[in-house]
Amino acid sequence: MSELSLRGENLHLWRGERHVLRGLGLEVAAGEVLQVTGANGAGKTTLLRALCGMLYLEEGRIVWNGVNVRDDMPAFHGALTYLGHEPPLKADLTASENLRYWVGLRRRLEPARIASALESVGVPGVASELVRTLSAGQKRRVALAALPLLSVPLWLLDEPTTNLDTEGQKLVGSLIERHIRAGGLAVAAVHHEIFVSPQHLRRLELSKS
Amino acid sequence: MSELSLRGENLHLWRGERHVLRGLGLEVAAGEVLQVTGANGAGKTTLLRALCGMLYLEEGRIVWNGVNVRDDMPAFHGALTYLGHEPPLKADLTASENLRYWVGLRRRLEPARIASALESVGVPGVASELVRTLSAGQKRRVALAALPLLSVPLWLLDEPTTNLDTEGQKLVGSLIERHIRAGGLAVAAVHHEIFVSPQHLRRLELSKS
Amino acid sequence: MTWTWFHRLGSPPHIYRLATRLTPWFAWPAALIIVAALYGGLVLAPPDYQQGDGFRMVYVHAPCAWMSLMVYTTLAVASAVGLIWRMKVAYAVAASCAPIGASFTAAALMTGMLFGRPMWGTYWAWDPQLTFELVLLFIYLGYMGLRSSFDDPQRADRASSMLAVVGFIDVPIIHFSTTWWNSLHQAPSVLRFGKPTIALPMLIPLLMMLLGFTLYFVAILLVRLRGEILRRERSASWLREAIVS
Amino acid sequence: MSGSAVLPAAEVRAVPSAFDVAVLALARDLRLAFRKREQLIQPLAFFAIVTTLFPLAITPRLAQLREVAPGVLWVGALLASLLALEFLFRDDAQDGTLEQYALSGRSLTWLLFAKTAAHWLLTGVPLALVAPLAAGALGAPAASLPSIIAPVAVGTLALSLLGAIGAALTLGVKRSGVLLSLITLPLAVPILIFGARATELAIAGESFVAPLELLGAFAVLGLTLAPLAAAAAVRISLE
Amino acid sequence: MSGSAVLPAAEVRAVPSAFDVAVLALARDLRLAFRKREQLIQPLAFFAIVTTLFPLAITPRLAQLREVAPGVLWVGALLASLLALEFLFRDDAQDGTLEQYALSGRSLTWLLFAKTAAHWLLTGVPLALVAPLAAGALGAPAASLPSIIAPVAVGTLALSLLGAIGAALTLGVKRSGVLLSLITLPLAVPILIFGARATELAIAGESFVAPLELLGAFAVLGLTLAPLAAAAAVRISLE
Amino acid sequence: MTAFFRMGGYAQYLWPAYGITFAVVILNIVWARRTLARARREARRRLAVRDEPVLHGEEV
Ligand code: HEM
Ligand SMILES: Nc1ncnc2c1ncn2[C@@H]1O[C@H](COP(=O)(O)OP(=O)(O)OP(=O)(O)O)[C@@H](O)[C@H]1O
Ligand SMILES: Nc1ncnc2c1ncn2[C@@H]1O[C@H](COP(=O)(O)OP(=O)(O)OP(=O)(O)O)[C@@H](O)[C@H]1O
Ligand SMILES: [Mg+2]
Ligand SMILES: [Mg+2]
Repeated sequence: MSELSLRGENLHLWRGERHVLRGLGLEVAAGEVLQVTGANGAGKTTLLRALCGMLYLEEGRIVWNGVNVRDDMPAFHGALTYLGHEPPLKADLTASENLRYWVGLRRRLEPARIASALESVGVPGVASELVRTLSAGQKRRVALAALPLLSVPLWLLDEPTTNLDTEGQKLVGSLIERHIRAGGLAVAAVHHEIFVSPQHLRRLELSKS
Repeated sequence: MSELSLRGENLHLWRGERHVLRGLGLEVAAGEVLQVTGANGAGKTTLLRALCGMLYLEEGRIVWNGVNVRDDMPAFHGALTYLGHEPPLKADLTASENLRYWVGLRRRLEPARIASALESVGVPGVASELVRTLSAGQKRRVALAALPLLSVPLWLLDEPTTNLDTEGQKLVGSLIERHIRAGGLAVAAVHHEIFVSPQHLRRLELSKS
Repeated sequence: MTWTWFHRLGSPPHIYRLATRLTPWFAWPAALIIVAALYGGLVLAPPDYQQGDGFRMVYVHAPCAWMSLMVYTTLAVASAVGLIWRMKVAYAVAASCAPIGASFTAAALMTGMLFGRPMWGTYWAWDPQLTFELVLLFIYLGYMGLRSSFDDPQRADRASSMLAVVGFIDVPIIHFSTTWWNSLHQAPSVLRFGKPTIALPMLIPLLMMLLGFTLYFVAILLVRLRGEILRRERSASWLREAIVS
Repeated sequence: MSGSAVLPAAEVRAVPSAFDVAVLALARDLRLAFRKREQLIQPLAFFAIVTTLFPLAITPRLAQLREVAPGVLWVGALLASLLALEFLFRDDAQDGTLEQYALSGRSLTWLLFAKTAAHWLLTGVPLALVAPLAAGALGAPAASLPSIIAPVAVGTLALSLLGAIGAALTLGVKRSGVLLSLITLPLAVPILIFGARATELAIAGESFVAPLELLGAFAVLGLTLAPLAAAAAVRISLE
Repeated sequence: MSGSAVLPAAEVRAVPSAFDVAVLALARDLRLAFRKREQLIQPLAFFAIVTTLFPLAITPRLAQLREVAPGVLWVGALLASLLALEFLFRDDAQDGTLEQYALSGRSLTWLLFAKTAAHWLLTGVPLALVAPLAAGALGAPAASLPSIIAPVAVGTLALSLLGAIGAALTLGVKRSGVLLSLITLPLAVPILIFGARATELAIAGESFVAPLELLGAFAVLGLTLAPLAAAAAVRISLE
Repeated sequence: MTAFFRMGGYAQYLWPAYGITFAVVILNIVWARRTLARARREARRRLAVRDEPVLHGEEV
C-alpha cells in the first residue's frame, strides 16, 4: 500500500459514435513511466483525459494506490498533474507569473525556485517576458518547468515534446527520468523515443479501432 | 526568369526588443526544399512569416522570380501557401467542408479530389466529421491535405510534422518530395530529419541571438 | 425489501419495457378525452355573458399554460431526484420534458396573446404573470441550450439539473402572481384552494382538457424517455432485445 | 518551365472569379452560422432580452413605453448587430482563417463584402423581422407594425457596412473587443438618430419616407465605399 | 515509502490554505485585468455607450429622460456586468486555466469565490462609481447623484454572485457565448426590478431603503449560497 | 355552421389559437417518435461496433 501505483481496469469509452477505448487495461508503478503510443486518432489523448477523470468512463475503473479514484477524486487530483496538447499558460502574464499562479494553487513557492526551474528547462531569459511573445517551443518549455515545481507523484503528459528542438526532447526525457527516480510515476503519450533508461520504461500500444 | 526561385537578401527584423533576423540571406530554387533549423526561439517562425510578408522587415528584401515581392504582393501571395503552428481549420465545419472553402478561394475543386486528398494523407474516414471532434494529428493531416490541392509553387511550412505519428512524418516528406519533383519549392522549419532525398535538400541553421 | 420498487424504478431496462407497454394506455384515452372536450367546449358550452364566444379560447389557452407549468414541475422534480439519488432514469425524464414544456410555453404565450387582443384590447402587456411566463420560456431555452452544449451526457445531466432546480422559483411566481399583485390576468378560477368559480357547463370541458393534456403529456414523455434511455445505455445486453422489439 | 507542373495551364483556367470567391465565403459563413446555432440566435436573444428588460426596469405602462420604444428598439438593434460583428471576425482571426484570406492573393474587397453580407443576413434581417414583435410588446399599435420592418432592415445594412470597416481596422489586433465598439459607435450615431426617427414616425402612423431615404442613402454610400475602405484597412493591418 | 521523495514532508506542510489560494487567484485576475486594459474598460465603455446612445435615440427632453433613467442605467449595468462575466470565464476555459483549477484537487468554492470577487471589483465597483455621472447626464438632479452609488454597488454584487453560478454551470462548455446570458438573465429579473425601483426613488429624492434592503438581502443570500452552489456546479460539470 | 365558424366575431383570434395549439400537439408527437427512431438507429450501430473483437489493450 505504501507503494504508489496507478491501474486501469477494463476501460471502455466512447467519443461520439466511436468506441475508442475497448476494454483497455494498464498498470504503472512508482519508478516507472508508461509510454502510450499509437497512430493518430488511436485514442492516446482520450486515454489520458479519462485517466485524470475528465472524460466519463462507460465501464471499468481507475485505481490509485488500491483505491478507486471515484471514491476520492480531490485526493487523486491533488496527486496528479496533466499537461495536454496546449500548454495552459495565460498569454498576458509573464512566464514566471504564470508559474507562480499555476503552481501556487498547490504549493507555496519561493520566487528563486521559479527562476531555477526556468533555467533548468533552458529558458532562463524569458522569466519576465509575456507568454504572448514567446515562441512555440519556449511556451512548451515554460509549461514543462511547472512539472518538477508541482512535486506531485503522478504526471500525465500528452505529447510533451511538441514544438521542442532535439535538445528539448532530451530534456523531457531527463525530467521524466529524474521524476521517476525520485519515486514518481508518469504516463506519457509520445510518438518517438522517450529518452529514459529502458529499465524504467514500459510501453502500451493503442491500435486504431 | 522562367525558373521559379525565392531569394531573401540581408533580412533584418526585430520582434519586440530582440533583433531576431540579423542580415540573413537565403535562396531556394525550383525542385529544392530549404530546411530551416535552429533552437527554440531562434527565429524560424519569424523568418517564415517575414517571407510571406506578414511581418515587417526592417531591412532587406525578398525576391520572387527576380521581382521584389513588395512590388506585386497579390501575385506573390497567389503563388504561395503558408501553414503555421496551428492548422487553419474551422472547428465547426467538417474536414471536407474546410478544404472546400479554404482551397476553393484559389482553385475550382471537384469534391472527388477532396476525398482523394484526404485519403492520400491517411484520414479517408474523417471527410464528413466535424474538425472539432478530430484528434490533434488528424487535424494536422487534414491541413496537409490542402497543400497539393492548392497547387501553388511555393510552400512555407512551419513544423508541419507536429502531432504526427512516425508514419505521418514520412508522409510529410513524401508530400514535399512529390511537390518539388513537380517543380515546386518549399521552405520548411522542422526540428528532426525531413524524409526527402538528400539531393533536393538544403539546410539553413538559425543560431540564437 | 420495501425499497425494491424504488430500485426497479431506477433500472433503465425495467423502465424501458414499462414505458413501451404503458404508452398506448395514456395515448388513446388522451385522444378521446381531448376530442370530447373540444366538442363540449366549442359546441355544448354556452357563450360567456361577458366574453361571448371568445371565452372558448380558454379551452386551448388554459391547457397550454397548464402544460407549461406542470411539465416544468415534472422537470424540476425529476432533476432534484436525479441529483439527490443519482438516478439515471430521473435525468432521462428531465431531459425528455424540456422540449415538450418549451413548445407548450410558446403556445401558451401565443394563445394568450390572441386571447388578449379581443379581451384586453392589446396583444401584450407587461403584467407580472405574462412577463414571468415569458421568463419561463427563457428558462426552458437556457436549460436546453445548456444540455446541448455538453458533449458528455452525464455532465449535461447534472449541470442542467441544477439549473432546472434553481429555475423552479419561477413556477410559483407565475401561479401566484395574479393573487399577489392585482393584475390584468385572470386569477386562477379552477386551480385554486377551495371551490372553482366558474359555471359547470364551461368548467367540465376545461377540466377534461386539462386531464386530456396531462395524459397526452405522459404518453409523449414515455416515448421520449425510451429514446433517452437508449441513448444513455451503451453496454447492457438488453439493448439488443430492446431495439429488436 | 518547371513551374508548369505545379501550375498547369488547365489549373490556371480553374481559378474562380472574384464573385465566385465571394459566394463561397458567404456560403461558408452561413453554413457555419447554421451549424453553431448559438451564433445564429445570439443577436436575436440579445435583442429579445434587452427589449424585455426595459419594460421591467422602466414602467409597464404601455402609453409611456410607446414613447421610448424607438430608442429601446434601436439601441438594442445597434448593440446586437455590433456584438455579432465582433463575433464574426474574432473567430476567423483566432483560427487563422483571416490570415489565409489575406495570403490567398485574392481581392480582399470581395471577401470582406461577402463577410459583411453574411453579417447582415444573419443579424440585420432577423432583427428586422423580429422588430415588429418587440415594437408591439412596447405598445406600438398593431397597424403600425409592418412599417417597422423597412427602417430596421435598411438601417442594419448601413450598420453592417460601417461595422465592416471597423472590424477590418481592428483585424490585425488580436483582441479587438471593445476597440471595435469604440471605433464604430460614434460613426453609427447618425444611423441611430434617423432610424429612431423613422420608427417613431412609423409608430405614430405618419409618413417616414424622409428618414428612411436618408438611411437608404447611408446604405448605398456604404455599399459603394465600405468594401473598398475595409479592404484598404485590412491591407494596412496585415502589411 | 518511495513516494516520499516526490512529496517530502516539508512539501506537504508547504501546501497553501484555501484562503491563500483564493487570494492568489484574485491577485491573478486583477493583474491580468490591469494588463489587458481593454478588459478593464470594456464594461465601462459599454455602459457609457448605452447611456449615451439612449438620449440620442429618444427625445433629448430631460424631463422624459429622467423617467427612463433608472431603466437605462440598470439595463446598461446588467448587460455590462454580464458581458464581462462571459469574458472572465471564457478566456480561462480556452487556455486551459479552468481545467488546471479543476485538476488541482483544491476547493473550488474558494477559487470561484475569488473569481466572483474579481468580477465585482472590476465591473460592479467601477459601474457604481460611474453611474451617478450617467444619471446626471440623463437628467437626475445633482443632489440625488451620490445616492445612486449604493444601489448599483449592491445590485452588481448580487449580479456577480448570480452570474458565478451560471458561469460555473457553463464551465465544462467550450463555447458558452450567449448561453450564459440565457441562463443568468431570467434569474436576474428581480435584481433588475428592485434596483431600478431603488434608483427611481433615489432620483425622486425619496427614501430608497426598502428596495436597497431587498437588494442587500439578495446579495447576502448570494454571498452565502452562490460560492457553494457554483462549486457544486463545477464539480458536477467536471466530475 | 358559418355561425359556428364565425364564433361570434372572435374567429380571427380563436381559430389561430386552436391551430397553434394543435400544431404543437401534433409536432410533439412527430418529434418524439423521430427522436426515438434516431436513438434506435444509433443504438443499433453501437451494438454492431461492440460485437467486433477487442483489438487493443495489449501491452508490448
Ligand atoms: C400573453 C398573454 C397571456 C399569458 C402569457 C397567459 C398565461 C397564463 C398562465 C401561465 C396561466 C396558468 C396560470 C396558473 O395555472 O396559475 C393562464 C391561465 C389562464 N388564462 Fe392566461 N395568459 C395570457 C392571456 C390571457 C387572457 C387574455 C385571458 C382572458 C381574458 C386569459 C385567461 C386565462 C384563464 C381563464 C386561465 C385559466 C386560469 C384558471 O382557471 O386557473 N389569459 N394564463
Ligand atoms: N510578438 C512578439 N513580441 C516580441 N518578441 C517576440 C514576438 N514573437 C516572437 N518573439 C521572439 O522572437 C524570437 C523568435 O521567435 P520564433 O517564434 O520565430 O522562434 P522559433 O524559431 O519559431 O521557435 P520554436 O522552435 O519554438 O517555434 C523568440 O525569442 C521570441 O521570444
Ligand atoms: N469530442 C469528440 N467527439 C467525437 N469523437 C472524438 C472526439 N474527440 C476525439 N474523438 C475521436 O476519438 C478518436 C481518438 O482521439 P484522440 O484525440 O484520443 O487520439 P490521439 O491518439 O490522441 O491522436 P493524436 O496522435 O492525433 O493526438 C479519434 O478518432 C477522434 O476522432
Ligand atoms: Mg492526442
Ligand atoms: Mg516556431
